Amino acid sequence: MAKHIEPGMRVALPVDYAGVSMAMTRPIIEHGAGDLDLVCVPTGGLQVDQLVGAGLVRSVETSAVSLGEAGGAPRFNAAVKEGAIRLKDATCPAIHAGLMAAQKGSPFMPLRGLIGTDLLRHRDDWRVVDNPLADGGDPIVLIPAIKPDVTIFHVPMADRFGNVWIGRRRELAAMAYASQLVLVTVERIVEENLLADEMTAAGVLPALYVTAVALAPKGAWPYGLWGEYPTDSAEIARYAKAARTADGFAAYMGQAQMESA
Amino acid sequence: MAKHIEPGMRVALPVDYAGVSMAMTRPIIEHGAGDLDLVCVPTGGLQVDQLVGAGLVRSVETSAVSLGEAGGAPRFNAAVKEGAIRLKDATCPAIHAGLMAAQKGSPFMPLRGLIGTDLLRHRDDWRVVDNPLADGGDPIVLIPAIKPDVTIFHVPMADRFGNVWIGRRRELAAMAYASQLVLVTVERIVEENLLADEMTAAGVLPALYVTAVALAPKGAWPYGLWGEYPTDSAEIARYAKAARTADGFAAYMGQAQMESA
Amino acid sequence: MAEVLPREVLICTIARLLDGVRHVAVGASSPIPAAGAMLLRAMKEAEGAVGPRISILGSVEHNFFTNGSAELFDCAGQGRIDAFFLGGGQIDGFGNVNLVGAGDYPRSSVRWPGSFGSAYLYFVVPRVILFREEHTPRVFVEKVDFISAPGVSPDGVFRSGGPIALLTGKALFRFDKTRPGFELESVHPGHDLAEIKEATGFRFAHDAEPRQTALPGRATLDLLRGRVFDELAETYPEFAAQMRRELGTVDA
Amino acid sequence: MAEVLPREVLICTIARLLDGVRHVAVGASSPIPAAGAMLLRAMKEAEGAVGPRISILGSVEHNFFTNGSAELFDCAGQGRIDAFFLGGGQIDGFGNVNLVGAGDYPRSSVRWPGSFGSAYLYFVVPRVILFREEHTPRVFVEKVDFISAPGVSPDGVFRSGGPIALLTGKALFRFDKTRPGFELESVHPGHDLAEIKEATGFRFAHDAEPRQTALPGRATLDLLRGRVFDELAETYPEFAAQMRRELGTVDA
Repeated sequence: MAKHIEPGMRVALPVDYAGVSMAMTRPIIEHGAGDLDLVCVPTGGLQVDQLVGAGLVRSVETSAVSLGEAGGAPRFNAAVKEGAIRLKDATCPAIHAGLMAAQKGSPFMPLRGLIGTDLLRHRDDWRVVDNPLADGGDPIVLIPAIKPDVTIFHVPMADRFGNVWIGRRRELAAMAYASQLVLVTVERIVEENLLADEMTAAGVLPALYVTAVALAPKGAWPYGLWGEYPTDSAEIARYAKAARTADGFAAYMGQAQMESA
Repeated sequence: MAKHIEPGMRVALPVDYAGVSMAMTRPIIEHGAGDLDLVCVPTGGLQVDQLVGAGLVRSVETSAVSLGEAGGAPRFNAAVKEGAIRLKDATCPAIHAGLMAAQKGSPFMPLRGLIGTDLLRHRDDWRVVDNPLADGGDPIVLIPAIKPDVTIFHVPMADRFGNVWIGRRRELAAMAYASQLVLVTVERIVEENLLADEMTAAGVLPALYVTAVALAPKGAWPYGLWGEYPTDSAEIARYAKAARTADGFAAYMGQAQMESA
Repeated sequence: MAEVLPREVLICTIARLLDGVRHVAVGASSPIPAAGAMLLRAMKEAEGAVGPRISILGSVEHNFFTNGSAELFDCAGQGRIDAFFLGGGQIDGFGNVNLVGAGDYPRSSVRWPGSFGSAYLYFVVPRVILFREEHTPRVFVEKVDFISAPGVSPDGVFRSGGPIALLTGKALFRFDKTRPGFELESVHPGHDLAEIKEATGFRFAHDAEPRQTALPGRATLDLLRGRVFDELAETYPEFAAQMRRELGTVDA
Repeated sequence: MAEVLPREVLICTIARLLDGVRHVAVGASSPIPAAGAMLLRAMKEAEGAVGPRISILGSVEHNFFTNGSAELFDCAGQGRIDAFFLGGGQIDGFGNVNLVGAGDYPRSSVRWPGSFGSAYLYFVVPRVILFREEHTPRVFVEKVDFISAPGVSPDGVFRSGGPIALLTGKALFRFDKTRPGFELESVHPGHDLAEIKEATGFRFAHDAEPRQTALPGRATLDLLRGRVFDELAETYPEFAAQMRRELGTVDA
């Protein structure tokens, strides 16, 4: 599926616990399309760090990047220090607001908060206006629509018709609604139509929004997948240690590649 | 549960096929709190017509009111002709936008379309501004937040903990998020926690948003309930015919009251 | 040429107007537009091509949405809906649609249900087909009493959609947004220009001798009366049964 | 008086600061705030009152939300979250919080993860408790290098929330938004004013002889070491186990 990704694309990726398609990370790196603008929904971790480490990333819009209990994201932090990537520091609800604007076909969404922050000072795409519905004053920030070219995530299942079960991780639907392309890896593909039963339908992202689905058992590993398997904290810690240096990162990625071959 | 309803409250009611709590209609009428401002999400039918016919309604914000195949809503249409209720004619996505603004804690949401309509001309609460993110011009409508005092709907089930299963009728969640009070009738109450399993959890409105739940088997009748039972079109047609006159309406409601007694 | 029912002409005309769309939304109480969309899908698939996706609104059985009643409008705003149908208590020569009521608003002498999503969808769905079988001066007026949705918008107003055609029980009109106004494209069998002029309350452009609306060929009719009516029967059982009753008469 | 662990003092102080809230949200990696909230719930329920609702974020097992990661912020915007905790790489005397990095932005010499939801939640959650165990001049600075979220806002800026207190491993401060600034409320056992002044990079108001932070009574400690540590063990097993190991030492 990595062939859908072209240089310069804006790529939306989900938060650690929502269903990260780690299975797609290596194919994306091998495919090699660079100058990517990542949008973390609303924060990033291992996948972002590895794409940055592989040199494919031009900018990162995010509310945070870290490896959780394993500490800071080493290649991301190094790239920040070197000025190798452009940062668009945000706050979680601003990323959700930008996606919601795209979902609604609106040019922007208003968001409370933010005024007086250095986030706002460094974002020339955000705009402060006086609330037109107030009697005067009442400044409020407008967040422009975030329209990713492609969204990539991993979930437990899809059906043969391309319907994808996202359960209660509805940010995955929000990302898909806002995106041109939606690439999904899954633990399993089921025979029955997930929309045919109201119980399963409640957690479905309909095929209408899905570009491609691929089978990838344990596809979130070393992240966990809700309702399926826990996070492999030891492996993330092993990565965190290895990736402290560019050489260590290259060695880790090369080794993992050999293991997967 | 009707005791929660006080005179002058703003009451949000769902569209016919999403889960109308018809079981609550008569208790509300008997309770008698009037001067209600109804918000139909996004359109209204039998319940709206009966509340209007009972004289409890001060205004109706809606994208449409009708009895579907049974034709126009007789008491609503009569009240319009008499000028007995104030109309806030809207369009479906404007109602959704207003609720979304309340859900997000934002004062307004922008919405495309609407410019040049007589809907806009008659709505002094909607505001047209030039899109602040454009280079100039580009008028766009801002819809103020809709914050109902109370939302009332009917769904297949709730659990003992107050979690309510709304399936894919997510407008019910949107209404609840935006409301102070949320009154729900259900076909059945189950023992197990609906949030404990990812499959059921995907369709749950959490107890956090729910004020009260009451058991009301066939509680949407004569409307149908998705996944449960179909609409009783003959009964709706019977109402439509009876309610052509105020006397016929009173007779219908009185008869139904005796039947339920 | 096989004998063709008037509603079959409408269905086949709609299939033609929809040619090329990827996704069309139709109302739960709109069997003729739905049949047109289903016919197009059947024709495409018979050619080995991909047919349009069809979303039937308000149907529990054919509900392909999972985000409540807002999803249709979101989907349209995202540019994922290419075609939609709109009726109207009144439609005027500028493509303005009135779904609210006749007479002075708000105390309309005749109140219709309301504008539904028209005030948004008319702006953002590229191919809106105005469809109303009743072709009378009561419906097709010079100027609507209330604009639920305007046919055209001034320059500078965001608008990616709008009307492309008006289909009635008597004729097919094309909408020219530059004039703006309607142009008679063709007249259905059994009707003529004089009758249409009399039945239409607004002025419209037309040839001196307008064409007749194209009739479907044998292959199209077979698809329609076979596969399409079968599909239609799942969602619109009464309409499908009625069409088949009428065809029984025709065939006899 | 029973012997009390320093972290037990923190937990009991947090329970006191939360008194009266209906709904508190805590992070998945914040066992001490979670323990404080759970202790308050246990105390309320022991009195026969209704305890606060506790939402643990990012936890799969204790996820009471069903609308994705946006729901917490929506919920806060609706006024349904009364209390929240915020840490920070740097916190200054005006209540400004920096979660982004030290040095010149964007090429920070030390980069922290980022602002998360602070730039919104700090504005709309009525009772934000700043909590950072490490009490050093590196953390508590005169002026933060980057404002992720400001302690106060000018008149006319919509703000229904903000900091009410700062709790560290050494002391508890109250935040006075009118000055604005912090005021030393009490000093934890084993620490004193001189030490706290040295460890704090910003100026703060204080009594000449500040009080000691109140210690929990026997009943509270029993609740904490019983029911609360049991509940805590479900979500924060390592933390609960460590506390119990330390208590083993204390009890021995």
